[in-house]
Amino acid sequence: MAVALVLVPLLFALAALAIPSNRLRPWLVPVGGSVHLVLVLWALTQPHVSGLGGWLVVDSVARLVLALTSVLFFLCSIYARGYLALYPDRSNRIFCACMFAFIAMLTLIAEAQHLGLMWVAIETTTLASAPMLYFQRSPRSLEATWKYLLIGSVGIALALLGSLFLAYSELRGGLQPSLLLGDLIADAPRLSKPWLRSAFVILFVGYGTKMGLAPMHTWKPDAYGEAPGLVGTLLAGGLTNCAFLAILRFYKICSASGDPRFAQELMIVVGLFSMAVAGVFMARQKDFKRMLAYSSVEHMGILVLGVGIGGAGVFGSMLHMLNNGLAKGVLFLSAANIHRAYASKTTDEVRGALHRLPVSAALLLAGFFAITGSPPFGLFLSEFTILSAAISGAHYAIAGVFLLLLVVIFTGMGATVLTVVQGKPSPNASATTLRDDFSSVMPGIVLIGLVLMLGVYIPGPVNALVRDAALALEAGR
Amino acid sequence: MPLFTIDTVIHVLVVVMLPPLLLGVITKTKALVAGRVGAPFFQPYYDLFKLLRKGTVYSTTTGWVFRASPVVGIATAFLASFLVPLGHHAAPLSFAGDLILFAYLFGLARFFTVCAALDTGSAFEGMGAAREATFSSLAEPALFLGLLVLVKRSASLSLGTMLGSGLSAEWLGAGASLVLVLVSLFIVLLAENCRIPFDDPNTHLELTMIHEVMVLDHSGPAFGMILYGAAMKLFVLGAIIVRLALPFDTANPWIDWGVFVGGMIALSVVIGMVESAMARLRLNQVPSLLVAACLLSGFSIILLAR
Amino acid sequence: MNEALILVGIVLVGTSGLPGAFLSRQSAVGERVAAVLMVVGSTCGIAGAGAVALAARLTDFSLPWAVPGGELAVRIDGIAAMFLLQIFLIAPLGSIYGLRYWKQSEHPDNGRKLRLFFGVLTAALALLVIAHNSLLFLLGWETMALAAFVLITTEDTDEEVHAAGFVYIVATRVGTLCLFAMFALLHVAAGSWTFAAPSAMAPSLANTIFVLAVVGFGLKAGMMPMHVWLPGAHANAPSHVSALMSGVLIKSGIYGLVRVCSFFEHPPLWWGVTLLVLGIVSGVLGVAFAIGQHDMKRLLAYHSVENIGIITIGIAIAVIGRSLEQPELVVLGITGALLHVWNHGLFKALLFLSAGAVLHATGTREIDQLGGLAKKMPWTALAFVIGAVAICGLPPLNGFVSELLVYLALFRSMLLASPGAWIAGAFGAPALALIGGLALACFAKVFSTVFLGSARSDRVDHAHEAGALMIAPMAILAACCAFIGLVPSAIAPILDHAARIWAPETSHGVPLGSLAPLSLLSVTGFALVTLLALGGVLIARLTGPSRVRRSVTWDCGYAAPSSHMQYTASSFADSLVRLFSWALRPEQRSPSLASPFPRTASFSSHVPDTFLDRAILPTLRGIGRGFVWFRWAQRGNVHVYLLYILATLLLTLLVRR
Amino acid sequence: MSDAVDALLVTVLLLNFFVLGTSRLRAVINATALQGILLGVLAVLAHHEFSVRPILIALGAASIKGFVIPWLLLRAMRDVAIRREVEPFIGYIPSLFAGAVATGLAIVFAATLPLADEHVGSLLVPASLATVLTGFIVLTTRRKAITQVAGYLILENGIFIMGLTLVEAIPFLVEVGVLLDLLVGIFIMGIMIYQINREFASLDTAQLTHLRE
Repeated sequence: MAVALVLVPLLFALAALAIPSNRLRPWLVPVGGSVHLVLVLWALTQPHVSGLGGWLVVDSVARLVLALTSVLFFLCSIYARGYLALYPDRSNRIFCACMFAFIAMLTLIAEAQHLGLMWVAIETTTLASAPMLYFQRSPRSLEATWKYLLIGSVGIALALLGSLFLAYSELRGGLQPSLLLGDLIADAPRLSKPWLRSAFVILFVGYGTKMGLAPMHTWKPDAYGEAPGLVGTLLAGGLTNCAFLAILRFYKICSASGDPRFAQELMIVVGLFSMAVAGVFMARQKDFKRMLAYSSVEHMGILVLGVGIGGAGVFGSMLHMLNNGLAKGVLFLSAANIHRAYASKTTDEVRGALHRLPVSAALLLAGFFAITGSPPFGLFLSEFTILSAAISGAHYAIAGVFLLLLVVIFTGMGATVLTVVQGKPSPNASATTLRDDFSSVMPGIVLIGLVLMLGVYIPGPVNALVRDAALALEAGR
Repeated sequence: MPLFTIDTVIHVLVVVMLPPLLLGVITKTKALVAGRVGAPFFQPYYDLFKLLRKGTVYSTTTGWVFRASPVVGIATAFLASFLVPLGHHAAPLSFAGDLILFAYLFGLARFFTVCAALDTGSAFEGMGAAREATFSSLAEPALFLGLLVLVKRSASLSLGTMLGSGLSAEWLGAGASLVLVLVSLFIVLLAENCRIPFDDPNTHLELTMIHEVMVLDHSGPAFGMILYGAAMKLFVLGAIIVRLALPFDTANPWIDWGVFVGGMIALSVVIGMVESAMARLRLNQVPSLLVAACLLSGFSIILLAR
Repeated sequence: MNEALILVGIVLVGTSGLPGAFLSRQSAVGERVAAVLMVVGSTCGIAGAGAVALAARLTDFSLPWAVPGGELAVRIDGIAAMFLLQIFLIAPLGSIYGLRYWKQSEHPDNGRKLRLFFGVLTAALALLVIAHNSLLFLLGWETMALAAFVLITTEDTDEEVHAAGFVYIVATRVGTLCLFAMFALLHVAAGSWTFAAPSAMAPSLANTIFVLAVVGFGLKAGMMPMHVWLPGAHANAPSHVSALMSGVLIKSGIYGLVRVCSFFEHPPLWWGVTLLVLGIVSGVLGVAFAIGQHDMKRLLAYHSVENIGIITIGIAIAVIGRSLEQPELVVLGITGALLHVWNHGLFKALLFLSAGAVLHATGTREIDQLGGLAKKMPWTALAFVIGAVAICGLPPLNGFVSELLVYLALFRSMLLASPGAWIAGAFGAPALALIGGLALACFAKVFSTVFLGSARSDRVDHAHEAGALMIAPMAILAACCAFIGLVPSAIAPILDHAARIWAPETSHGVPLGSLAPLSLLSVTGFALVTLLALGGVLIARLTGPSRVRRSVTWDCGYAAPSSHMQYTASSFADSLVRLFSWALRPEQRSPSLASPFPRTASFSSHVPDTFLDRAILPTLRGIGRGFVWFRWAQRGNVHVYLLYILATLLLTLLVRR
Repeated sequence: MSDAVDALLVTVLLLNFFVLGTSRLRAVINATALQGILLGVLAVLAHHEFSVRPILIALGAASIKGFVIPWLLLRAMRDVAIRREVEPFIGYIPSLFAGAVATGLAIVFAATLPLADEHVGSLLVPASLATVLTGFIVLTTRRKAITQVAGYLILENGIFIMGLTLVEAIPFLVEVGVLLDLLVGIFIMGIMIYQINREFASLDTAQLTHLRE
């Protein structure tokens, strides 16, 4: 079963390569997306899903990540159909195949219990997403792809080094080296501390690059700024979470070794720094897609901050991963619609979108409120949980800085978003004749509905997913 | 509630009959100081009767607010008089916080007077209205500070009690602070009633006046009501000061009434003397004097707290 | 039963705009459905809240709620009922008013959105008031804030509206985040997300909670200097929205402050003193800024700041009373504050609605463009003057009653031996008097300039009286103002109940009726009305038609006075503005006389918001510039980016121990 | 045996310096190719007992790192017709100096890490770290995209050396995956290099700064 979750999308990728018609191929994407969603939902109902002799296990953290990723991918696949139909004379063979390869690898990351296998999967996502980034074939997207590839590869390479350090800590601890998660956690107390700490640092920097934590985030604004909206969604809502998952795996080992303090402090510092960097660069940001990239940096910071704070913060962080992924989808997809309709993505040329694309602009606005943690949206609950975890843990300074940064970010982001959606439509509003249609706004509407639901009512199964994931991370401390 | 006693009847009679006399006394005093014979004491009464018999000219610009303002002026002053003890004799209406009603009743009158002035659309009256609004908003804190001293001193929240029989004893204990309050309230009285040094009720140089210029467009009976209302306001404010200055209580009610009426006339003489001795202040110095009144009362509070 | 009525009311009100949202842009059905739902829902709400308020019983229940820390805990007590009554009175009146003021056929673009969020805003307000759990409260709180944002930016194509909306949303976010921290601290102190008086806690913790509450709630309430969002937002929203916002929405800040303060039975004295200072500053400077305005709605907005100041003074005295254990002070202060909340809601809504009628008729908010409207819009003028008299706190209307209670509280605090208390009174009472005097000047100015005299521009020529749908809500509000002013004893039980909820220790012994002369106020009020009526009859007799002549205004002999010679609002206010120029910093542009034959010249004066335009916005711009300076760090050079990774790696490896 | 390993590692380090010091692209690529082949040999030597698996891995690594990738790079070089690195951000002498500092740092750092008994005295860890750092130096100081790819390759080589200490920990499947990823990665980078040259008429990645704040 666990293997099927990975293999099915790969088969779809092959099918995409095989289908000759450029017009029919995009229809394969929603089909594959729904098949994957069905498989994942089915897997979630099963108490135990594993494969490859225990190398693949859908454990509680994986369940959460998989559920989120699959829902996002499903909605993106619907969006992709409409999106690709807009470019009938551009070959989408590679794009479709890469989409499937990408989701297959995301699934693999979530399931992988062997850290080496996980590394391979993450590296492969980089490679699979590069052609998608370059879909527009413009010099700007070329530059973005190059930077993404180079920085991402270097980060990933470091992660490999870190994984090796981890294995060496076993060797030094007098154990048989193994990169199986279960072994590592079981043997954690006997791992060599200097190697373990070095390993965590290197891994954190490596996968942090992939996740987009400052100051390793520099590829993000370029890549998200130039990528098609749905690729941005998949990166910001899918890949970054998977990278976060990787960090969580290593954090779990650190905490199982009885020495989580160092990792926690590192996470808090980097988390706050990421938020600060995001806040600084969001101020007066004219390019609203770059702004979304910084927002992603911010929320990655919040995720690691929550884990770093610990206690209820871990629960908040898990919930936040879910919320952030969904809300990012709303933002990227609606921003992409506006970008396309105006043929521009700077606030100099894009104004009054509420009057030009009412639904997309309303979604962007709602997404903005959601992502900044306004009740009644779900991010409110998760950010509030993290905040109150910080306060009840007597981390008052951290809570204060956190709130201050939230204000800075809100102000910077608000200025840009409100300029885009409100006001008199700028001359660029008539650059194209694109309108909101079903496939371009439906995914956003569903996503914002989900974010809203998570803010006022967390269904039992979802709550169980999040709680179990948090418990799994906290257990053994 | 001593609402319908013989004292109340006398109270109403005094309030209705006496106010114009104060104006007459002031005018007479000023005339005597200036070495003239001056108009008779009862000249204001004659004026009022003359105005009541006259016809009225209404500007085409004006509306109901303009017509209502004289009524409001008289009604509020009359109602306010019920809250003030006249000399030894208690006020017909007395309750905790009546001093606030007292002050705000005049506020109501002022609101309509100012609006009526602006209703004419004349620049002159607008100017007067602006000055009135400015200066009285400064006089208000001074009045309240003064009243606060009385509140603090008498530990009571009603005018009737704070100006009641305990007052004479208090003079012995806290004389200094009461003197300060007296001076402060006197300044407020002059300001509220637009007397010199704040305003000159006798000139008709529109650019320098406050109250007179506001009522420039009123005529006939309406103007009569305004004059009468203004006199009544002078009377009720004066009554507080007189009681404060002459807190004597004799056993005989008629002597008490005499003391009060004598005090009122004396107050008018003092006002007349002040008006004779002083020149009108430049408009931009008026706020300073009002702030000085505030400070006097404030200082008096500090004395009390000592 | 009562809570069911209220919840049904909330649901009906909250969904009132929903049917219309799915109807066509042209259809008038949606707006009627919305108004009907609003009225029905509010009637339910008033019935429920009224029953709670009069029966002096509290009703509460709670359901599980599937969010972390959440519980659908609802409690409707005397305080909540008071706020609910206000919400459910003013919102439907605004909705009815909107039927004519913001017709769907005249605003096809935004009418549906406006009504949808008008309902959501009302429901959110009601929800936050009855919430008995921090998360539920925050949910209602921010939903309210966001709905209000949508409403403020109804006409978002206008640059000024856009700017006002931005300032509002940032301000409200700062406040909300303060509340996040405050509730998290309360959670630490009380150990639960349910509202409850925390048991013993460290003074520093309590003080932090208090400061955060003051900032968070003060921002919403618009206490000076946290009022910066308020003038722009109120001025630019549609008038019935302004009425709801000024009358009700900003009171949610007061509600929060009152609620949180009620948790602390022995607050330190400095809490009350801080509130008092804030109240005095808000009151005095609020009205001073109002005097400088020449935009009718901006002016009214500053008066909201002023009245919030008065309310805060009341709360301050109540808090001082609690720390000194003086139940009289507590009762007078809190009832004065709560009654003023009601009163301000009534008369400010009335004023905004009548200002809206003027705006609707003339198309301008500029006072100096108007004049003489009383003749064209007599009912609107009457409504406005009633509102003006009430807001100035003049007898015999409602504003006087609540100010009287606050005065009594201040005077009583004068009688105490504690220096803190009587200094509070010594500063508070004169300040309140000053506020009253200035408010009077300001409303004389705006009423006279807009409605009296003669027209200053041709905009007035086309003016028409507002329709019945707009007049009727104003009439109801005016009637309420008169009722509370004339029969204050009727609502004394409600106030007593609220006071007991706020400070249970006052529950025996000090009913409001024994502290304040409520029934005598009726006597004097009716006496005043009678005297005025008698005087009116008298003057009508004396100036019968046969004895009256009409003529032009006497202008000292000048034969051809024109409307341009009238005193303008700006010149009326000039001397007061100059008196407060240390805070107002007015901007004046006056012509310089360069030659013996002066050319056409113009003079203009403007009072910007000192805090916003001279402090906060420049600071923000400075911070923005500072942030831009950091852009060097990301100049697109991939080598530098890789260097960052290396540096991070080396640095973290260095400190890994 | 360990003498041989150390000797090879020293050669790897020397190659690092060679790369840092030379301006000719072909020489850089050849040096990395040689490094790749040496790594293959090392992979065989590092194993204590001979079996099929290490030999397969050694062959794979040597062929991919030593032949396929250099061939890809050389082809890309030919396609875009450049031979020399232009002046790097810091000159060649400073580059060498930085390399020396990095190697020193690597040795110092490695000394702080307690080694397993079988690696005590071995150069594996310091050489690995030094090579990684050298890769970083090339990545951050060289302007041409091809040189940067070579730098990435050196970085990977450094990690590979680290992997030699842990052959048992890394299953065959993963090893193959790593190598395949590297290959595909370089392949895509090659395509990008071609596109960059076509779009910008230059391979100077320092010119690629249109996306910026």
